[in-house]
Amino acid sequence: MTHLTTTANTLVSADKLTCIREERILFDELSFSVNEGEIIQIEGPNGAGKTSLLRILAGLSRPYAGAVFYQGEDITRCRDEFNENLLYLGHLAGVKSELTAEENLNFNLRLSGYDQFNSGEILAKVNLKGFEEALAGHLSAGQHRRTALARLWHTNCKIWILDEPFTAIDKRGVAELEQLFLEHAASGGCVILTTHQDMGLIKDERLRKLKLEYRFI
Amino acid sequence: MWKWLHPYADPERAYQLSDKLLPWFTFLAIAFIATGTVWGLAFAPTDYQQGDSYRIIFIHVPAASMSMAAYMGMATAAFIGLVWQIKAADWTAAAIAPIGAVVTFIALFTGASWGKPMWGTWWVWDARLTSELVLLFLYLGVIALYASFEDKVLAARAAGILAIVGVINIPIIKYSVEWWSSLHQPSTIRITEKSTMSTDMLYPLLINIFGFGLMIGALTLVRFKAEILARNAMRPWVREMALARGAK
Amino acid sequence: MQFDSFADFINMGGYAFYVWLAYGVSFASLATLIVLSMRQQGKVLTEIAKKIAREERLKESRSNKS
Amino acid sequence: MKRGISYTQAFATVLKRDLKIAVRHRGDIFNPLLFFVMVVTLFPLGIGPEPQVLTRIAPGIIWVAALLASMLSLERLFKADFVDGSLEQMLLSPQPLYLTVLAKVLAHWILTGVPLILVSPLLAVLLHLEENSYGALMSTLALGTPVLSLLGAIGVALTVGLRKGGVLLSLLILPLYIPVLIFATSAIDAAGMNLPYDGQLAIIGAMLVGSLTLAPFAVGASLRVSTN
Repeated sequence: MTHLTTTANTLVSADKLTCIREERILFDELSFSVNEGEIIQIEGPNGAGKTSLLRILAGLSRPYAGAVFYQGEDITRCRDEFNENLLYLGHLAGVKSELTAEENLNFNLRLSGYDQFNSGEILAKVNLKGFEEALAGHLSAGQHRRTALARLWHTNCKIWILDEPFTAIDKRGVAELEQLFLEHAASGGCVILTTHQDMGLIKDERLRKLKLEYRFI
Repeated sequence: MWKWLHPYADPERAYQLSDKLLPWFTFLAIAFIATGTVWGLAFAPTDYQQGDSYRIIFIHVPAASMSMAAYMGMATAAFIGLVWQIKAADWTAAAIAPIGAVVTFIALFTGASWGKPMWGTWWVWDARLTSELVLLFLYLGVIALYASFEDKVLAARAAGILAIVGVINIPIIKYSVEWWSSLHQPSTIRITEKSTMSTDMLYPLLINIFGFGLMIGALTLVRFKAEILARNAMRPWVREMALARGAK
Repeated sequence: MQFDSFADFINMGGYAFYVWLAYGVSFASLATLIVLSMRQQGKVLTEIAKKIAREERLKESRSNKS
Repeated sequence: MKRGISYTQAFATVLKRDLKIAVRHRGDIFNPLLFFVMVVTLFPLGIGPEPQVLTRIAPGIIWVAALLASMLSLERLFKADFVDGSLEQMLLSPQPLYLTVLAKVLAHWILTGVPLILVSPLLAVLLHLEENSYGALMSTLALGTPVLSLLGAIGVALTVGLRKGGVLLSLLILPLYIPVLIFATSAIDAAGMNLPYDGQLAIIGAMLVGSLTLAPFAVGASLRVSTN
């Protein structure tokens, strides 16, 4: 842990992460740290291991070697504290078709520990006003996705790990999300994301990019 | 804790170490089993009650006792692999499972073919046979689970959890089966009376038990080596070996 | 020696079938296990060699394209 | 943005959600129950309708059918949540995984175990169960089916990520069900002969306590493997 350049405002750091899938090395000895206020985009072609890296950072997958540290401690040792400060949204939205948009949001927020919130207001922020009572299974793909993203508007987690957050979101929605990311970073949080779309508001100098190559061995 | 184990957790060294140990295990296992079996089959005295059919004991009891011991060994390895995340332990557990299953099968089969002359039927729901059957199911479950995962790192963790769950349940299953069998067929013929066994019968039995243990050790090493190679396909020393073999 | 003759030994006091069946099946299944276990290593190495060859071809086709 | 959810509230949240989803998806409750009834009715057709024979084997049939029905219904315990990503969110929530797992298993038991207990006297009538045995049947089912759900949850958690986990599941968990089966049927038999059966009940109770404390940990660890 000593060789990593961590400072007081480092939120997450990866230490010599190695990931092997189906006997293929996706990346090895990957080390980096993420500080407060940073927005990091993981880039790379399909199959380079972007999703795998995000899942390892979130503590869902275990790396073949190496570790992820949160405030200087291995996340497998301080899972509860880490989870309290982590908001992860994967490819799969985690939205139940059998529940309404509002019920989905309520459950997700309560699961994260929030007990006082106005779900109607939060849903209005993601343009789902009037759809509160609609079953998530009846919503369009974009609305479905926004039901999941609504959590971003009511959270005090500092670490956001988002896998393709803009999928199925229209231009206006993307701009709103970008604005939210900028505000989140400005208030001392960090965003780690992957996307294939170009971002309009978040300019390149504001963004730190991490490239993963497709490797054959 | 367990730091002294870590040098051997390095796959290449673990491979070389097992390579060195293997001839010893093989030699001793063959010597012990040959001695025990020949002694048991040809030289041990005939049992006054069961005649020569009792000679099945010289494989039945070693197989039965080692089937349980192998399960304990597998579960211990799995536990070490899960808790201290030592990959070599996971590979050991994966190596033991098929061996344990075969040994359990042998215990079952010899039990059945001993039961036929003694009880007049191939299968009796005797407590020992029944729990041996359940043990076989537990082994098969571990093997099937390990085979179902494509990612063998995950496979080892899943199978490890199952092995540990099984080890907690084995005493409960054993106890309940014994209780059940005593309920349904009070005082059947006991096939082994250890106390009345003459030393001429006991020695070959002990030798064979020991031999079976060594044989399981040797086989575990063989499978462990293959498992190391398969799981470290991306390492240069393994690739060299593979290329050297391919060149032949 | 417990038996008077070799034929006696084979006969096993009338239990020949059961005793030899038990021993036969046991050693046969052990032999199968041993053979399969010993072949495993060769198989693994062949697989790896094949994979390396495949990777070489992939690399070649990629360098040809660019 | 206060985070003031207590453990009890978190537990209740998961429990209520699972119940709500199941109520909107009624087939999940009725199919295993129907399976249970069907299997039991097949036995008299296969064995013959003699009341003495049926009386003798009734406890075993009902319990084996309950075991199979519980296993059949278990498949759904984590599958839907795994497929749509909710399971990941549960693993990443700051609530202890032990509680989440326990709430899900409890919801599952309420939906499949309780109906099974309620319908069992009816099947006992069909199979001419001894009159003295009804109490034992109900109480062994009440204590035993939660054990089945808890142990089964381990198997489901291990196989939820696999494409063909169904057949494998039975191989993994049926051996673990044996002790429950043995003590439950023997309690019912004992009750039929007017013998005390509290010993067997106590043992099943002990198994329930044991699996309540240990199984959720195994389930949690297995889920982390399956979502990897």
